[in-house]
Amino acid sequence: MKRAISPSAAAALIPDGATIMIGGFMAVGSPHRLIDALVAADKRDLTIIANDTGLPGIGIGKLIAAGCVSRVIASHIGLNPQTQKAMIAGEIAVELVPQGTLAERIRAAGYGLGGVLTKTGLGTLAAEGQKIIEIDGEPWLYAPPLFADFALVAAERADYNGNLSYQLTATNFNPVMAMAGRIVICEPREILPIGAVPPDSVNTPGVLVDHLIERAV
Amino acid sequence: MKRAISPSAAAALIPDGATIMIGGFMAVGSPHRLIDALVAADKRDLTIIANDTGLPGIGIGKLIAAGCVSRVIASHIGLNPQTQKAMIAGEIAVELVPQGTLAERIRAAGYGLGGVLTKTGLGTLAAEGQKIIEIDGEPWLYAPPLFADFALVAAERADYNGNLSYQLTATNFNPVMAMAGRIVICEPREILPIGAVPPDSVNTPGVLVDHLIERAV
Amino acid sequence: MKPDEIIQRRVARELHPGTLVNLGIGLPTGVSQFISPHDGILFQSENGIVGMGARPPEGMEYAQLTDAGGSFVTAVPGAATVDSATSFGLIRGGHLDATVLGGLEVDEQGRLANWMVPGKMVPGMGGAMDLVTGARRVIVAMQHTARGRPKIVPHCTLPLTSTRRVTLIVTDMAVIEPTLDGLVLRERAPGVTVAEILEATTARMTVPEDVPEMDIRAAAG
Amino acid sequence: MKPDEIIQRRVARELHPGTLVNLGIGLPTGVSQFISPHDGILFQSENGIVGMGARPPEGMEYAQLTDAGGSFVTAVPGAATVDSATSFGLIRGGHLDATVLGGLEVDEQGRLANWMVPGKMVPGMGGAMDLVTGARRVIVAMQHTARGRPKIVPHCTLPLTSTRRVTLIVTDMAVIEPTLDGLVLRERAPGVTVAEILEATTARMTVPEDVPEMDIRAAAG
Repeated sequence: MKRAISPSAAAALIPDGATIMIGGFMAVGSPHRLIDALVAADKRDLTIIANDTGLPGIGIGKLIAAGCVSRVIASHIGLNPQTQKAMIAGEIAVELVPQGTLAERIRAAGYGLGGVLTKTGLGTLAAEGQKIIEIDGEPWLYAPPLFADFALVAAERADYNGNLSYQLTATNFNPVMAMAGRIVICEPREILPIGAVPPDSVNTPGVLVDHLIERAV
Repeated sequence: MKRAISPSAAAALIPDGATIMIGGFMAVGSPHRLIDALVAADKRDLTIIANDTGLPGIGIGKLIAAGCVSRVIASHIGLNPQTQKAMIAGEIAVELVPQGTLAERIRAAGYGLGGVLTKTGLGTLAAEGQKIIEIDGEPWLYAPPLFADFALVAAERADYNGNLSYQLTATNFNPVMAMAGRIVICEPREILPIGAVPPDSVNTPGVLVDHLIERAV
Repeated sequence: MKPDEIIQRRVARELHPGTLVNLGIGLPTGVSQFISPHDGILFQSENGIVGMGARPPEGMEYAQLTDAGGSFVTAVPGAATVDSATSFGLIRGGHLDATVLGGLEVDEQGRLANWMVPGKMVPGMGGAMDLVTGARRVIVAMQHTARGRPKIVPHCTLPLTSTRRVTLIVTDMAVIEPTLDGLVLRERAPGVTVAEILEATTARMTVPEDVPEMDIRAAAG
Repeated sequence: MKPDEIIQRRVARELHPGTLVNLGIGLPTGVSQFISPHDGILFQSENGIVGMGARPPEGMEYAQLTDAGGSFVTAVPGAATVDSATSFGLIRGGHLDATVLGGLEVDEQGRLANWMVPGKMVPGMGGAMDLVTGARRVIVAMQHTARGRPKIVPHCTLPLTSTRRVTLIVTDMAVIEPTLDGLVLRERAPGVTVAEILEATTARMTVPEDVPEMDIRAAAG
């Protein structure tokens, strides 16, 4: 059983310099109150692993705008000119990864796999400096697992075991990140008593979740 | 939209010598009416990819007993002495694969990956003749994707788009197989009108399913 | 008819009933308006929906149902939502019949560049590399030229999205098929001559004897 | 007390409240009866359930809720069901705190053989290799000897399940910890002497000055 904690108590667990996965896709399905708490706690030097950096001042964009972030691993930063500007100014290091490869690299970390073998990116800039592995004479691009100190995920519903269910396109990267983060913190929209969620409605088993964020008042 | 067909019509699609993935775990969550139809059609020389071969005369065990199978790729045949006997007699070739690796190899085929890098089996008989890939000086066992001509899966519920939902421990290998089979045939317990299943209740998107088996009378 | 509409109408005719299709943001998104709902074509958005529907009416948006650009969408009857890993499993595992994408350049080998202009635009590849590498068919939908500059070129000068040869190029002037033997001019846009197309193209291109006019009627329902 | 019960009671004390544990078929399964439900320990069955409960009463079985041996089970409040890929992701990704497995042999390097007897029993490894390789802690729960023949041996003669050193060996005679420097005798079963343990063991083993008796009381709830 897990007691729910406040966003600021959760933020206090996360040190400057941490590597953090954050769920969401263009700020849809991101843990917004946790992000606010990280900004309020004035975190520094974070590495963010996420699909994108949201929009200026929205979702992960808030962390970018507040100067909390020194490194980003993402598939897309196009809708946040602040990230692009900070990258060009050398303030934020950005590693761009094809979106499908990003999802599989995160999954590989959570599932104990040695990495990902993919055709995506072969012969392009995404393969530069990367390892090519030949299998039966065919080249595959190798991409290593992506680990993180913390995974901050958002869910539609949790129970106090930490079992999570997601909704519609707010699902996106949250399930793979909940498998991959060393410490997993979830911000659900609501928390139900244990036993109120049927086993087949659970998308992420509660054993993966270390902390739940209490419901917004 | 997909019209549901009879088990025998589905069996008629499958030629002798085909490679077939069959969902289920100790016959729980297997497509039983499809298996019966394959036996009734007296199929020969099938390669079966499945977690196990069921029990004697139960689930995939029916195909073994009827002499339909010449090759098995599975994690476990211990509860079906007929399979073990046929293996020792040289009538059925059996490739044993660790269960987690089996699931990932099937998934890799369905997800377009070049294979699986795992620690499971390293230094054991399961690694004999297999490729070892070193990443940063660390050895990983490489296991190739597992493809199949057909995947025969069982589901609790389908809609006429082919969207599938599974139930409890009858889920097991069915979702990864539904991604991996070139032709996917599903035997659901019931088929609902399109629109009656909410998007979040779908475990396997209908685009993956080629044929639905009509409801039992 | 606007150039974009010509392209969208022609691309719509390439989509097969009952299949899964991914439309890129921008011009490709507009292809959906020329598809009959009776065709049973399902649109995927890579953020995790199979069976994406049109933008909802004002006031009926829902924050947790969006497309890959973050815009509000609806779900058609029989839609399914999936996580990002499965969404890209559909794309990379060959389960997507077609992707329709915009382009910055396509070259004589049929290779597409559409994700980056070094020093100018570095948005990230998002799902573009996965789509071009993994979809069964890749249809490039773009203007034939950009401010008068040809976009179908001998060799891409911009970073490639994939080394894979795309299936078809549909522009406001022509339909061009990249083959093992190079580009082949298949169709002309209404009122456009072969000479005009060649004038606006720097890539070498085979021109068959007969280059019919594009059919841009709505696809049969 | 029966030998199996000694083993099961002692293993039960190794399990940490609030964690995920996988119990192998047979003797290990019986460990669950000595766990307090208040500990919040969740049992996983690798066929796809987190939070497996006891066998249901006669007549209340359900065909689609079974354990990895195909036996009927129940689900505890707060259980979750997953597919095989995710179930093994939990195992292989280090999310399982402990697995308790039977053994045929364990050797001085702490390596377990438990899946095959060449020429005799070739059932397949099922999930055993994944469990021994991936669980955070591997507890071997077995009789100390098989028909008088020692099972804790200098070097496994049977095919290994994994080259990984197991965490703890619990038998009806002793608790033994495999370390980098070899096996260490940690505890004696009630009424069993160190000399008897050494007599029944062919593997070399370090014997500390103090080898206390096992605690086989029920774990605190």
